[in-house]
Parts: sequence; C-alpha cells; structure tokens
Amino acid sequence: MNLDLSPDEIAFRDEARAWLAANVPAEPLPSMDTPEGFRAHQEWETTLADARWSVVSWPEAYHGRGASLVEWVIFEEEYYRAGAPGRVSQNGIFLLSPTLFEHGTKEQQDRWLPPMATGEQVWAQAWSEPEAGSDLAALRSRAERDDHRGGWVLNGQKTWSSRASYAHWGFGLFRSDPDSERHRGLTYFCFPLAAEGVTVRPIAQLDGEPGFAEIFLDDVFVPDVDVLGEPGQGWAVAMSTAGNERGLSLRSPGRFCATADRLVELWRRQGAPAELRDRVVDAWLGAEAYRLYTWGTVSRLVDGGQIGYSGSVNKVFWSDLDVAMHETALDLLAAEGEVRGPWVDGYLFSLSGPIYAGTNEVQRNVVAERILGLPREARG
Amino acid sequence: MNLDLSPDEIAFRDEARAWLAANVPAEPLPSMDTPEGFRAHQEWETTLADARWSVVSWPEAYHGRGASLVEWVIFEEEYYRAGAPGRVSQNGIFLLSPTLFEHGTKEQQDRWLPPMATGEQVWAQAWSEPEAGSDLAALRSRAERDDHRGGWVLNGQKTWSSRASYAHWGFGLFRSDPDSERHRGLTYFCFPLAAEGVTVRPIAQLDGEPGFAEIFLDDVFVPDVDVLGEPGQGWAVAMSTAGNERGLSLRSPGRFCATADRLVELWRRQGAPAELRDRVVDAWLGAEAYRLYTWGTVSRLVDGGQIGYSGSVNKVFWSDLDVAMHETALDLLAAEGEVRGPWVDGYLFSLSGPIYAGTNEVQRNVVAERILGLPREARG
Amino acid sequence: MHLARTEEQHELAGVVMGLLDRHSDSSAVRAAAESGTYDIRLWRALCEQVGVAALPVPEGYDGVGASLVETAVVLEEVGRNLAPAPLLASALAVTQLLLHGSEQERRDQLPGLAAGEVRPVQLGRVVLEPEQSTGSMDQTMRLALVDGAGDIPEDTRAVALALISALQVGAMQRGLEMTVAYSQERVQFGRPIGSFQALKHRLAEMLVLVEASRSASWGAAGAAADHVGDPTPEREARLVRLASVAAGYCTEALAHVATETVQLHGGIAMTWEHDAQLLLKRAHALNQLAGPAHLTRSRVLEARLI
Amino acid sequence: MHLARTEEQHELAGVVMGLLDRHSDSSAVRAAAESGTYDIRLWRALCEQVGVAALPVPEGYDGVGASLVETAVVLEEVGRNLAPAPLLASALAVTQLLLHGSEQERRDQLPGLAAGEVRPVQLGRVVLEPEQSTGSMDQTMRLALVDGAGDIPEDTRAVALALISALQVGAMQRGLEMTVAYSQERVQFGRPIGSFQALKHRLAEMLVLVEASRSASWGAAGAAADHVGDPTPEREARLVRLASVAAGYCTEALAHVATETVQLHGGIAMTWEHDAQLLLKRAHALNQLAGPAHLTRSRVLEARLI
Repeated sequence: MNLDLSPDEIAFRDEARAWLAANVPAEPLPSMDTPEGFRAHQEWETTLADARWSVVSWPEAYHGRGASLVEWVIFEEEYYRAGAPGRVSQNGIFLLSPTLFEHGTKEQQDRWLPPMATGEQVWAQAWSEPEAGSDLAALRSRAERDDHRGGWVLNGQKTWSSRASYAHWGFGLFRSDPDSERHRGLTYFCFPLAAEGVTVRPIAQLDGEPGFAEIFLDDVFVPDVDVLGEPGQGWAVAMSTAGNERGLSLRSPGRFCATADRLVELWRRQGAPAELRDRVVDAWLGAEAYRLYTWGTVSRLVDGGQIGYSGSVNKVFWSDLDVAMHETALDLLAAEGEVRGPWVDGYLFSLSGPIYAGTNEVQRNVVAERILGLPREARG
Repeated sequence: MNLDLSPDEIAFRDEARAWLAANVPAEPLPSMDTPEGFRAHQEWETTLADARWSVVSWPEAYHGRGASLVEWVIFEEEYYRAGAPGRVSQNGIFLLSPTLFEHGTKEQQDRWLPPMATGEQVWAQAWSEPEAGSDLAALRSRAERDDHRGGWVLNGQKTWSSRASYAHWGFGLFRSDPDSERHRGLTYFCFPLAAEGVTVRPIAQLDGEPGFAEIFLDDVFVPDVDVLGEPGQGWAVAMSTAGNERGLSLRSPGRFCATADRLVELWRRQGAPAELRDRVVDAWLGAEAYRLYTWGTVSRLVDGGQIGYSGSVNKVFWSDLDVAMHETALDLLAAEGEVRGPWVDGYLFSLSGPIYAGTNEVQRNVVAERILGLPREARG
Repeated sequence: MHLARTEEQHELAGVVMGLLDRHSDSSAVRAAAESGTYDIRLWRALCEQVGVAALPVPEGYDGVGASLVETAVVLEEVGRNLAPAPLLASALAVTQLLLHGSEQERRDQLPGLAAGEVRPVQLGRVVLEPEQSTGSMDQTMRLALVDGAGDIPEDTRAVALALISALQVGAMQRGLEMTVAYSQERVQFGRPIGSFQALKHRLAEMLVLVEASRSASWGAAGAAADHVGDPTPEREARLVRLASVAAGYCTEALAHVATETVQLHGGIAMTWEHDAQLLLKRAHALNQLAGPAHLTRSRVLEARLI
Repeated sequence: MHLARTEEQHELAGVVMGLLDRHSDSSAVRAAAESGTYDIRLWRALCEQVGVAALPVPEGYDGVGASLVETAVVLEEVGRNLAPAPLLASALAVTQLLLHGSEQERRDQLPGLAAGEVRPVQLGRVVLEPEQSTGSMDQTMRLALVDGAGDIPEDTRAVALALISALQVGAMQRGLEMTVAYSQERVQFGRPIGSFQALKHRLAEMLVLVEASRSASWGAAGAAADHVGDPTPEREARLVRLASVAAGYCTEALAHVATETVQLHGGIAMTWEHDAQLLLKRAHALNQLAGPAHLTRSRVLEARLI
C-alpha cells in the first residue's frame, strides 16, 4: 500500500487544479440538453482542448498529454472537485475513442480524433433499439452490401441516443449478415447524422428536455472507410473495449465525492437534523469507499492486471450510491425539494444511472455468473 | 370502516385481559427447547385449557369457546400484550387441527383434539426432508401398503421438526405410490413418536439448544385409522388448510406489537439516541401497519372472502419486520448486545422467520405468480 | 371492528374509476398539467355525475352527507389515475369548517364547496390549489411554497394526512399495475422480463407495500370519518394515531414503489412520454405534502404516540 | 498511490491460509471456542512458523520489522477462517507501545509480544483476551464487557479500527464463499438454487460489498502502517480518516453479508453444526468492537471529517 502521490503526480495535480480554478465558469452552463447549453458545452470543450485538458490520456499528437491511468483519475477528481461542467463529448471520448485507438485505421484516427478532442464534432451512440435494450444482441437494424458504391446501406431504428438531436456523428452496430443471429454477423459503423436518409427525432426525458433521441435510418449509405474494424466482427470490436478502464466502466469517483460534499453542506445549512445524520454520513462513507475501490482497481491495472468484470461491480456501486445521495438531499430539502432546482434535476438524472450503460440487473447477472461462477440462466 | 369492537367483543377482551393479568407467570418460563422448559410450557397449556383459553376458536366440546375470528385475533393481541409464554402446542393447534377438523374422522377428532387442547399430547410436524426443503413436493419418504395388518409401513427421514425431541406425535406426508412424482401419490399420516422404528435425533440450533430434530423412520407401522383423509390425496389434504386463517398464515400481530413496544422502551432506557430514532419509530409503524393489515384480512374473511394467497404477503411482512426490530435492538444495546440476553435470543430466533414455514423466497414467488399473475418459472 | 369497504363503497370506486377512464386518460392529464390549472372539465364531471365535492358535506348544507371514508375511496381512484382534480383541497376546506367553523361560516361556505367550489388550502409550507402555483416538480397537482408554516389544528392536520394517504395508495397501485403490465409485455433475452425471478421478487415486495399501505390508509380514513362526524377527544386521539401510522408507512412505501416503477421500466421510464415520470413526480409531491419520512417520524414522537 | 498488495504480501496470505487450513478447520475452531480460551496450538504455529506476532515489531526489539499492512494481511485470513487466534490483541499491544510507550517499556515488553505473549487489551467497553471472559454471543473471540470505557489515544483507536476491518473483510469473504458454494450444491425444484436469478442478484450485492470493504480496509491498513512507522500529525489525520471510512463501511457491509449468509442457506444455517452460525456471531462481535453502525457514524462527525 502506498497512499502518497509521486512528485510528478503532485505536479500534475497542482497544474490541473490551478488551471481549473482559473478557468471553470463561475456560473453553471445551461443544460447541455438545450440548444444553447449544447453550444456552451462545446465551447467549454474547446477551452479545455486549447490548454490540453480535454483528453489528458490521449497521445500528444491528438491534443492529449499521454497521461498515465493514475494521472487520469487525479484529473477527474480535480475536475469534479472544481465543479467543472459535464462533458458533452463523453460518448466520443469515453465510449468510442478506446475502440478507435484499438481498431481504427490511421486515416480514421487522424480524421475523427482531433475534432472529437476539441469538441468541434460531438458523437452520439447508436446502440439500443426499441426491442434491444438490455439484450443488445437482439438488434435488428441492418446493413446491406453495396459493392457498386463501395460501402453499405443502413436501415433501421436506434433509440436512447444521448443528445443525438445536436450531435454530428453516430456510431453503432448493425446486422450485416441477414442470416446471422444474436452476436454474430454484426458490423461497427460510423455515420454522419446529417447523412441523407438519417432522421433524428428527439425524445423528451423526465425533465421535459430532449436529452435523448431516436435515430431512423432509411437507406443511409456508408462508405467502407467509415467501417470500424472488420465487417462481421462488430460484436468483438465493440466488446474488446467495452470494459475500457478510462471509459464508463471506471466511472471516476470525483463526481460522487463532490456530490457527497455538497450533500454534507446542504445538511449543515438545513440545521444538521439528527434524523438524517446517518444517511448523510453514509453518503460520504459510500463516496470515500467508492474512491478507494477505484484506486484499488487502478492499482491492479497498473500492476498489469485486467479490469475484467469489475466494471460491473463499479457500475452497481456508483449508480446506487448516486440515487441514495440525491434521495437524501430531497428529504433534507423537504417542501423546497418540490421546487425545481439543481438537486431535483440531479435526482431525476441519477435515476437513469441504474438503467443506462447496461442496467444494474444485467450487471448483477454478470457479477453472479462471471465473477462468482453461478450457473447461467436459460436466455433463449 | 368500523374501528370499534362490539360490546360482546369488548366483554370477551376484558375477560381475557383479566384472566391473563392474574395468571401469566411473573418470570419467563425456561426455554421450551430444554426438557424442563418443555414441561413447564406443557403445564402452562394445561392451565390455559382449564380456563378454556388454550383453543378459543375450537368448539366447546373440544375445550374451546367457539370464538369468532375477530375474537381469536383479540385474544392473540391480549395474549402477547400480557407477555404470556410461547405456545408449545402451536404445531398441533395451528397447523394440524384445521386439517383434522376438515378431513379427520369423528373418531380421530375425539381421540386427538382433547389431549392436544390440554397440552397433554404435543404434536411435531414431519414435513421437510433433507432434499425437500423449499421444494416440499420433492419428498422421498415412502409408505408401503400392508394389507395384512391393515395399514402402512413408513420409511425415510424427516428434518426441521420443531421440538420433536420432546413431542408425542408426528404428522406429515409420505409417498404412498412409488411410481408417482411431485405432488401426486402422497398420503397424510399421523404417528406416535414412540412407535417402534421411529428414531428422533435432536439438531442443536443457533443457540445450541435442540429446538429441532430429525426423525428417522425404519419400517414404522401405521394403522389405517391414523391416516388423515384419503390415501393418495395427501397433497390436497395438506394444502386445503395450508392457508388456514387461524394458523401461521395469519400470524397474529400481537407478538410484533409487543416487540415494538419493548423496543421503544429499550430506546428510551438507552437515552433515546437520535440516530436510531427513525428505526425505532419505523418498527412501531411497521407493527401498527401489520396490525391493520391483519384486521383488513380478518374483515375480508368475515365478509365471506377467502384468505387465498395473502398468507404469503403476511409471511413476508411479519418475518422481515421481526428481523429488523431485533437488529435495531442489538444496535441500541451496543456492546451489551454481545452478551447473551432476551434480545440476543430473540434475534437468533427472528432470523429463522424468513426461512421456516415456506421461505420468503418461495412466498415472493407465490405473490408474483398467484397474485400478480407473472409467468411461472420453469421448475423442472 | 371492520376494516373493509361496504358494497356501496365498492360501487362508488367503480363508478369513479369508469369516469376517470373516460375523462382523464394520459393525454388529458398532461393537457391539464400544462394548462397551469386543474382539469376543469374533469372536476365538473366528478362533481355533477358523482357529487364528489358534496360527499363529506352534511345534507343540511346541500351536501350528500356521506363520510370521509367515501371521500377517501374517491381519492384512492384519483390517485391511481394521477388526475389533476382538486378533491383534496375541497375536502380539507369542508373538514376545517365542520371541525372548527362557526355555524354561520358553515351556512355561508359549505353549500358552495358542495357544489364544487375550489379554494386555496395551506398545509405546512405548502398551499394546495393556490392562486398562483410556483414551479413544482409535479405538475399534476397545483402547489405553491410559502415562507411561513400555516397554523392548522391538530385534528384537521390528521384528516389531511389520512386523505393524502388515500392518494398515496392510489399512486402506488398505479405504479404496481403499470410495472406488472410492462413486465409481462416487454421481451428481452427471449422471455417476458416478468419471468425473471429477481424482477418477480421486486414486484412481490411492491405488492406487500401496497397492501399494507392500503390497510393503514383505510384505518386512518375510518378514524377521520368517525371524528369529523362526531368529534370527541378519544376519537381525535385515535385519528391522530392512525393518521400518523398511515402517513409514516405510506410515505416510505410510495417512495420505494415509485422508484422501483422507474427502475423496472428501464429507459422508457426516463422519457416524458411515458407515465412513469408522472407517477414519480406525483409521488414526490404527495410525500412532501405528508412530510418526508423523517418528519412523519418526528410527528409520532411529538404526538407522544410512543 | 498504490492500493494493492505486493507479491510478498500475496505470498504471506497464501502461507497463512495454508496453515489455517491445516490447523484450524471447523472442529478445531469449535473445540477452542468451547475451551474458553484461544486456540493455543494454532497460535503457537502461527507465531513459530510465520512469526505473525513478530511482524509489526521492529527488528531492534526481536521483531520482523514488517509493517501493519502485513498484520492486516494475516488478520484478513484469520477473519476468513474464523480462527480463535489472539492476533488482534497482540498487534494492538504492539501498536500502543510503538506509538505511546517509553523506550524502556518497549525494550521490556516488545520482545515478549514478538514471541507471542498475549495480554488483555481494552477497546471502549470491551476487553480483548481478558483474564476472564463474560459469556458472549460469539465464542470464537474472547471478550469481556467492563463498566467504564478505557482511555485510548485517538491514533491507537484508529489503528484498532483498521485492523478490525481486516477481520471484518475476512469474515465477509468467508460468508460469500460459503454461500456461493452452498448455492451451487443445493438443488431445489430440479435446479441448483444458485441458478435462481433472485438469489444470484443477492449474491452479486454481497460481492459488491465485500470488494468495496476490502479496498476501504486496505486503505486504512496502509494509513495505519504509515503512521505507526513514522508518526506525524498529517499521517495521523489520514489514518483517522481512512480508519473511520473502513469502520463505517465494513460494519454495515458485514452485518448485511452475515444476515444474507444465514438467509440464503435456509434452515441449515439455523443449526449449531453449520458454520453459518459461527460467522453470524463473529460478525456480531466484530461489529460491536468497531462500534455499531450509528456509532461509527458519530465518530465521522466527532472527528470533524466532514
């Protein structure tokens, strides 16, 4: 066990902290689910990129700093502690980019990574379909070969695509072999949301803002250069980085520690009611424990270990914690909690935590079967 | 809604209350899982029976008072409020007697009910088997026909039989048709635990006392007069009264209200710590809600309704509540809770609540499938 | 001792359910919520066809002379439908007059209330059916937050808790029904998700909570009816006790049921179009009205119930 | 920043596990528990073959000069085995001398402790390894309850919490392993019960708690080792913080894991013969040592951690 940061890490942390203190907007940006908020968040990404803070773990050639995993976690902690804006580019930089680094061609990397790093191009995921939510392998959207034009023609419907209403590119899996079933015969495609045949229909979310969208694809042509990895290998391509440690599977603890701190503040401001004391302390304990758990995972990775299925443990941990913290906040606010405000918005958002990026039910199956070795259930 | 008792009910309640106040032993009896405690509890049953309080809902001919369902619940509330001893005869009077009233011959009723009411004969259940716990229909103990002697020969092993070490008679299901499977071909038998071929082996429970026993049957002969209901119809016979309202499926709320009251007292004695306040109030609220729920069920039954599967709701409700109350008590006791005492004993006992008489897992399946109509699971 | 509905109360529930099915489907609820007022057409139908506002008003004041139990029966259905109907405020105004109004005030005001007049009513820091509602998370109930807590007699407050618990039980029932239906339709991994045991057990827990809450709420409604019908200190004490039990139990139960409704629906519950969000917000508003769980627990101690 | 065991620490854990497997099976644990003292043969083996008592004692006092992290590694295995070994008391006596003893006291006492001498140590109202133990629910740890809470420096107390959390994590690990194994073997309704999804999800929750507790405990052990190795106010502050996190988190987690272990085993867990009862009682004793959940939470506030 070594609880100290190295001198280099301390220097990195101090630099990040100083820059954030000087640059984080004093007022929160408008919600990134609104058109003006989306633009404001894009601009913030540009500000970050100009100082090389938007993608610290990427190579320097692509606006990064080649930061180590430990540095990345440090940066994330500082970022949330500073109260910096949410990352509008998160689907691109956390979900897509690991796949792009591993399976993309040099041409694709050069074309897509720089505008992703600067916030100029925002990427939307096109994973879920109406009948394929938890069961992603049930997807039906299809890709037909067009040898004549040298590419593929996409048809189908995708849903739960965050901020696709405003984003520029989509990425997702399509069934390229019509006779295939489940995980086989899928191909990973990237496509501009402005392409001919693409229709994006916003879905108003809990708070009424169009945070999600459905994407309808009607004979959308995608050239071969926009296929990621080998055709037919889409599932393997997507899964190879599904547990990528810098992506969602290692959700950085900074966000939850910051929420816990705000909750403690709120509790004091409300007169420190004894009856809610334990729940407030629990929130703090949970966030600290999550932080240590993350550091434990990082240490294992640094030692050459694999993240394996512990991303599922992580997911269950942080999403349940986030809901509990927001519920406590609303109870503290009592009648005020009925009025719209940051805690109410945060609460509605927290409820999506156990659902998206693999529901907690699916994650618990993964933990039970892959980590504990319990028998699989018949799943058709 | 009518929240008042009728004048007759008030008179009944007052009579019970007065008798209990005058007769409940000042000191708790020794544990009924010990030989001397068992005897003391038997004597208490005799005292109850002498004043016709041991089986208030039975006909007068069998030591009862022909009490209504409402009166029965009133009696139970008074009984626990008075801190009266546990019922050593409960398996007989709550589990077996409803079946005996419905399916027993007049001869069987006359022979078995009176000594059951007086505590002279204590009955032990012989339901579970080592490989048939939650899945009762998997039982293997068998009964072979002996036409010559006019009866059946029992062989096999039963387990989790409460207090069988001291009891006089056993009752349970045996497979009388060797070619049958699951629920079919079973017969309901009663047999003296002193019969030739019966061996009772005590199982020490959590606290080290032999509260349970295994019953081994080795060529035990049971005459036809000791078969309850038709041979081969055992499952139907047992199930017809499995949800009997005066049995375990309507566990009377008195016990839990009394525990909640003791918990509140303990909380005050420990200085009313604010951090445990909500859990203490929750216990009280839960017990009161359970009491109202029971009254709701009783009212439905009085109106001619069926208890149906709400016994399962009941079971989940009271057993979870009982564990929560005892956990809170141990937290209140802090280090003292480590020392053996009534709360520690109660805690260990409460843990068996979610397990026995149909585990809460099985009960939740019943609620989901029979009440909510969700699809059954493949169960082999 | 009889904690069950009468035949007539069953019928009343059926009539109200039918009326709400016709007049207050999801789009009507949404339209009213966006209008910034309650659903005026629906309220008129409820008053004219069922006389819901007149139910708790004695016949001598142009009312029906039923009891608050009947009001609670209707509120349970209103809660289940999530209907934007001002029955809670209406019944509380009537209660306040019956318990604490002068004969003159009753004569002046009860006939109008029986006919469906709606006026602001303050409960703690929240005003029901205010002149001007402040933006609240729930838009199917009109609420405003004010600075000072209004002064309200203990027994009126207890009646309020009893009636709110009827709305809470209705909302829970809706959450449970919605989730059971969804879990039977939704197929994932080749099976309806309602066949997965983990989900079944969570639905079973929801049912336990709904059933227990309903008994608690019925008990409180009975005690409210008894006391308002013929106030005595003994009846008031029983009302305060049973209303505290109902508020304490139903508040926790509804919070759990509403959250589970959202979680078990998955992504679809995260959308504006789906009624799960209406339920979640209604649950939140009702629980703030009853007081969050820890405040309902404070009340048990303050009222020296234990 | 490195929250992981070294290769040597992994090996140490393996050696201790092997030794416990050989010397401390269920019947040995029970025999010692009934003897009214710790398992003297086992303790001798642990001291002579692994030097567990000497681990935290500096070389200058006849010790091994390892750190408290190594002690925590051993405690996790001892916790997993439920072994009646007095390592916690032994390590706390060493800690107290290192942090607050005079040089003379160290010279006099550390060599004996390094060789395996065991003495009573008081923590709050509980005495570990007392001359005379009072009847406690758990019989695999020797405890006595005394009237006055002993006076104990803040940093020693924090080390105690860190080390107790290692025992707690070990106990949780045992509960999880026991339950997973049982659920794979036990067949009901024609299937191993571990294939029922509701059960799988409960086991998954247990794993989440065990893993999170382990990280918290390792952090606390690291902080304890740093501070005891070279005490400074900064190190003490970090130790108090991380030990409070470990105690707060592990206490709740162990209570849950132990209860689930009993519940998921069903009737068999209700018997004396099955080790589930040993685990339940050990869990209870450890949580009383760390302080019940609400007291560990008080400490977070008292220490002004938030």
